[in-house]
Amino acid sequence: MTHPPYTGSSDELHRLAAFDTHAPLEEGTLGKLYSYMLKCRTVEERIRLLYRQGRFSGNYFSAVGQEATEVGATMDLLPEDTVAPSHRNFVTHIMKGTPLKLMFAHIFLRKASPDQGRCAQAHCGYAPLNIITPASTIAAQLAIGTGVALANKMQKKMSVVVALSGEGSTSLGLWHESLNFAGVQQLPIVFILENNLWAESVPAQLQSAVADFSIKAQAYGMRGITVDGNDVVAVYKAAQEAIYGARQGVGPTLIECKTYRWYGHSEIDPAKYRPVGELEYWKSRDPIPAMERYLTERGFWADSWKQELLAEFEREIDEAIEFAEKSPYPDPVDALDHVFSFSIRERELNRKVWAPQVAVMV
Amino acid sequence: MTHPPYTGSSDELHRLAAFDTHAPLEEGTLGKLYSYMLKCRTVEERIRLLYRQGRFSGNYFSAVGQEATEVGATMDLLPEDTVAPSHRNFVTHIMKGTPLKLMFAHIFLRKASPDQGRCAQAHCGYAPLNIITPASTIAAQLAIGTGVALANKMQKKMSVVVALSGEGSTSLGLWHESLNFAGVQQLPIVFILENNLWAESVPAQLQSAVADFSIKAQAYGMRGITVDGNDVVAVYKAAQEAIYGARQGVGPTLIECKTYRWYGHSEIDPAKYRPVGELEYWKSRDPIPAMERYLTERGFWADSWKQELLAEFEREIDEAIEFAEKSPYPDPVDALDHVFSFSIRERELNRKVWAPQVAVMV
Amino acid sequence: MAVMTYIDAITSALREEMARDERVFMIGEDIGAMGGVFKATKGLQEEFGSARVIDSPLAEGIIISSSIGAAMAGMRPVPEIQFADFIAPAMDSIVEQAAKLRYRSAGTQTCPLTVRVCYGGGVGGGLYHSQTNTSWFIHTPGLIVVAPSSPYDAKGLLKAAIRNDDPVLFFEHKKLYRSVKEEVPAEDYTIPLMKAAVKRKGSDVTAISHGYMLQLTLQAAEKMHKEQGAEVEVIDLRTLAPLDKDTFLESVARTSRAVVVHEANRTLGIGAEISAIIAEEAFDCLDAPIARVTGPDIPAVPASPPLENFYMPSVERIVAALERTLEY
Amino acid sequence: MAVMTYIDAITSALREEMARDERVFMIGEDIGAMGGVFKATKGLQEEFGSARVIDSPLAEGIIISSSIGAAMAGMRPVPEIQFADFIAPAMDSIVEQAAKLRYRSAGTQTCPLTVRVCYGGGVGGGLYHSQTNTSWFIHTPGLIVVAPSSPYDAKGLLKAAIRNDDPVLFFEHKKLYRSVKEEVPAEDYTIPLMKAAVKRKGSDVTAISHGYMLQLTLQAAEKMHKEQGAEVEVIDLRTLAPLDKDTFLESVARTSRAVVVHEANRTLGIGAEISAIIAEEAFDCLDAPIARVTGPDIPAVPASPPLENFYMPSVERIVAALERTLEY
Ligand SMILES: Cc1ncc(C[n+]2csc(CCOP(=O)(O)OP(=O)(O)O)c2C)c(N)n1
Ligand SMILES: Cc1ncc(C[n+]2csc(CCOP(=O)(O)OP(=O)(O)O)c2C)c(N)n1
Ligand SMILES: [Mg+2]
Ligand SMILES: [Mg+2]
Repeated sequence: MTHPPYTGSSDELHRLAAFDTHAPLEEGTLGKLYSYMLKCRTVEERIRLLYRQGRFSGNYFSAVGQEATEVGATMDLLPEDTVAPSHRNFVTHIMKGTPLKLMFAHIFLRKASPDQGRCAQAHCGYAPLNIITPASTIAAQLAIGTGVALANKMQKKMSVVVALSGEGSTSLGLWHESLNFAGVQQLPIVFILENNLWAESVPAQLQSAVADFSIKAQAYGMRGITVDGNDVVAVYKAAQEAIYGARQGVGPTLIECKTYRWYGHSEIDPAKYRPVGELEYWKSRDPIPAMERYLTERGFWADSWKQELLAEFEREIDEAIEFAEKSPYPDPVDALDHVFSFSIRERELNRKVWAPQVAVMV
Repeated sequence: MTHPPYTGSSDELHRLAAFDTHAPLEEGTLGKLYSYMLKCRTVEERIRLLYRQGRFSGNYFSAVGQEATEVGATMDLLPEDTVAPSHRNFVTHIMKGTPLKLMFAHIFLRKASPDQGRCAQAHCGYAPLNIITPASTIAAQLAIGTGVALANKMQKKMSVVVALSGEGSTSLGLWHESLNFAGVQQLPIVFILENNLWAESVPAQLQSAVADFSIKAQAYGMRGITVDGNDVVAVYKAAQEAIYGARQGVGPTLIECKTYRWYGHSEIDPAKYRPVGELEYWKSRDPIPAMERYLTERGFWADSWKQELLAEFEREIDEAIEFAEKSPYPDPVDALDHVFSFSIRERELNRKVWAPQVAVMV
Repeated sequence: MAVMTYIDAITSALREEMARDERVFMIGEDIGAMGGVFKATKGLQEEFGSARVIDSPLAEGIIISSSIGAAMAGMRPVPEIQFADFIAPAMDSIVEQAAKLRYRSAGTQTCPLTVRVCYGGGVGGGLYHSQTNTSWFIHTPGLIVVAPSSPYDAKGLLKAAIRNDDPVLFFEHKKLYRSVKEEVPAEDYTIPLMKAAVKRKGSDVTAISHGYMLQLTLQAAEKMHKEQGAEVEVIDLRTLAPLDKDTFLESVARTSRAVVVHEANRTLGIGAEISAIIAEEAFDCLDAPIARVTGPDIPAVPASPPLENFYMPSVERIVAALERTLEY
Repeated sequence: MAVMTYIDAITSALREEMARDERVFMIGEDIGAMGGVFKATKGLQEEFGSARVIDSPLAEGIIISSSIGAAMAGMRPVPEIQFADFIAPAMDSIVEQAAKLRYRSAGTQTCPLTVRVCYGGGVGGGLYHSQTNTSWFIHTPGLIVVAPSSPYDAKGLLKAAIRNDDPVLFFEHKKLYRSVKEEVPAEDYTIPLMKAAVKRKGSDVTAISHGYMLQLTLQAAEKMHKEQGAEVEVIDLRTLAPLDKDTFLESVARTSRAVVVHEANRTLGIGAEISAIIAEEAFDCLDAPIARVTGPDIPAVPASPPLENFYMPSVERIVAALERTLEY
């Protein structure tokens, strides 16, 4: 099945010129890829510090080490495009443009957070920029994202969905149902599979008897490729090509990005299950210095620029943290809101008691 | 991951010589394949007739047209081997050796049926011969069969599991979880995928954007092949090779058998959704006359033999029907049995009422 | 006005809502070319095209989850689950996603969808074509659970469900599809969700039910009237969650006696909640124990006729419970 | 005798059962090398090998279904569901398969398995690491549902569950794992399933609870005793299905008053069934409405501390309900 290309509004269209994967990227794009990686790293390291300082209760799932994938896969999305994040994609908000203040309000579980303090730190959506509020249930956001793509197709929009999941997530039934349905319906969705070798403590080879997870695309009649998930340029190019294709109606793509998470599954996991030397190997493949070398070769990088960027990020983060820590917690009784489109406060808070009445005679 | 071959009892072992797919089948085997197909067809056509005569209440899901797959995939299993049937594999009982009387007692929902009248006609197990009593829920029996294979492996038995499902079933999450797990654990199980082009009214191309469903094996690091499901010799050879391999510990196989169901999804489905000519085409590929021609070419077939077989089958069926129709229904209150390992009759049938007592002083 | 079966009422509600609002679409197994296993969607794919009446893969999880996503993106999906017995593969999608999306996004992301589910026994369907598993969803805040007992209600409630902004589970009893007929207006109408209906006035005892059992309860009430002159007030819950408790509490406050009738198995069937509410909020009104007439606590409805009959609550059993309660 | 935490009691029960019976094996996410997210299976893979302590793929459906098949083939699986919040993907496997296999095969195929599930709030886990969804399974005949409140019970009940021939869902409250310590015998012992325990004697009012809430209920009872001289009888259900109703009915027949405390949301929480049983089977014994102290009817426990506190029933709320019931 193929579909006619989607027709979007004209101000969308001019941004959607065909992406040429062979052409070199422009300086601006390269710089953006780099600075976003740096920002993601800076934000997440700060969150981790806050956690160790005991400044918020809860937990955090960082993608430190995976920035090339996080950034390359989601940069240059339009506001209308949807992102379906998993627990490890908090930095998606940076890519999409959610204000840092709101992100930190979420970390601190304040009323000002996009979900008013409901979800744990790992899970955060933002409706104005079409970031799906994920459940914790693995693959759930991917399935919902598939539905958004279905709507985009029905509404003949050019918007796409980028849905992220880990290699562990591929084992779950709903992951399969999502990709299979996207394949049948040729939906405008790009599945980013972050293969970071581990699902909590479980190694990839106990998830599936395949080496490259992108082969799974074949089961769905879908294009599938594996890229070096620590090479931000490679990820960006692969993602852009898939996104462009999806906008044109050629259907979904599965992109496996091979990468690595530096820290434990979450902040409470010392990650003792990893073989000796593995972390060191991957640290030597840190995507940020790699990109610095790449840019330096092309004369686009200077340490002074990096320091400027860092200073700016730190300032922005400080402000956001100050805002968040000063901002109030929700009221306890707010827990009763947003269950339905109507309020249940009255029903839950006031229970009337019935007294006997004289029966009416018939 | 590979495992050492399983070690079974010695009386099992002599029956497990390596299967040579290139060697021609012996006359006895060919004759058995043919006569089993004929028996399956005869039994199912009789059940369909009984249904139209209103002799039993319920429904039936026949595999008429698919006999080459049903027979080829499950012939020559050992009693210790497990079959995980779906709703369309009632004839599995013939292959495994369940007495016809019990099969018809099941059709007539009598107490004498293996499940004492609990399951609808489509679903029937038989514990003494290791046929899993299937739920109706698609893929459920496949997942349970995967667990049996896990136990076989743990117990170092040479027994295998043959799990059957339709092409529609491949869309379900649990189908995926089963094959994926079998791949990771290299379980002794053979997945027979009966691609009969339709899942009720839904054509295969709306199930999955693939042409050959066996390609899905690649997603699980598992061998996958597609065979002509109307060629009983081809199916038998493919199944035997996979079964032999599974016994030796080389892991699971997915075998797609392309075939066709002649009638509706069930007896109440007129199957109007099918394109004109499709049924006629597939009837021209009826596996039974095809096998007759194949045997005739080799001098192994005569119409008189067929008539003898048919007469024998009809006699056996008549007896079984007589037994079943004469045999009693369960008692209504039997509905309370087999909920737990202990009885709930007392609890459900006698509810005591409590009267107030004078409070004991402390 | 036309006399309609329950299933025709559903089909016409679907057709009218699809025509009224182009955001409404349907997805499910066999709902397209075949028009559904019970023909509830007959003719709709021809009329509205295969993009709006989607024959899905055999995968309940994605039927529901894709509906959630589509709803979030502005559509009004009406997915179908062919049999309640096959809803479990969609459990996560319904209970963890649909029910919680509004809550977890503090009202900024919502999923107005109406899941049609065919349920119930009494037609010889056996263990996996007869189940009543409404309780899982009644217990799940964030879901509206509707279970109409008649054609008029079915049409009005289905339209209300589709127009409502919350996820609704709409349970259609297969035994009612062709067994009950009723006058149904030609004009567009809706019936408010979360409102029970007094289907028969009475002053002696309150019988609370819904779905197919409501019809049996009405028959039992008629029998009590004819044979014993007892006046049974019959309340049709119509919506099972959130419960309209005022309607039955007001009734029990008048009659002082209550009998609950439902098809789901006894333990934590809806009857448990109704009893508990009455025992807590109208305790002083009660002159007799609250009786429950329910399916037995066995895993499902067995296929063989004597076993199925044992499972299904009957007019006789309802009458017996009403008598016991009245005589107390 | 040794003083043990709840989680140590569980680990030692698992270790002893694995050593006692080589058919016992475990399967679940992160239970092997990591020893489980809460360390309940710590050291067991080292001791018994990776073939008997299996780190499964991330797929709850096959964790349970492969256990069912293995059980059918003679093993005694003890699968783990990491968080109750993630049990829904295994709903079909648990409710349609495990619960119904014995029934649908008329007792010829069975699946003795013990599903360990970590559940409950009060630890800041938020919407998807705090849920209590026991009701789905309590409502499902064919399943035994156990939810211990203390280390001694946890060990004895877990052993009994593993040795039992029915599918058992064993709910472990994460808040109890390290917060409660108790003497636990060194010798092998089991505690019978389906038997409630009177955890505190009293004559004025019966409080019925289980799990973490049982501990709060005991505190509330102690407070009532110290501050008001009221004697609360505290019943720990221990097994939630099938319910041991005789123990609480006998108590209510003495005290004439009942309060039920549970963490699940109110509608169709276990409290509904208990109220309904009392209102039907011990109606004449009652001198006051049956009070329920429960989680509110909201989708799950929110993360932010004030919201979580709003959700969780507290000693104060239990005391208030006991007072109200006593004063009635
Ligand atoms: C259905 C479900 N089961 C279990 C979990 C617990 N859990 C959270 S993250 C995780 C591992 C995920 O691994 P992967 O998909 O590789 O993502 P990564 O954490 O490596 O980014 C697990 C088991 C869950 N959230 N949902
Ligand atoms: C989970 C689930 N959903 C829906 C059904 C209803 N149903 C029964 S058989 C069937 C089609 C099965 O198609 P396929 O797997 O191709 O097998 P076939 O009938 O062609 O042999 C459907 C939808 C079911 N039994 N289980
Ligand atoms: Mg991973
Ligand atoms: Mg098929």
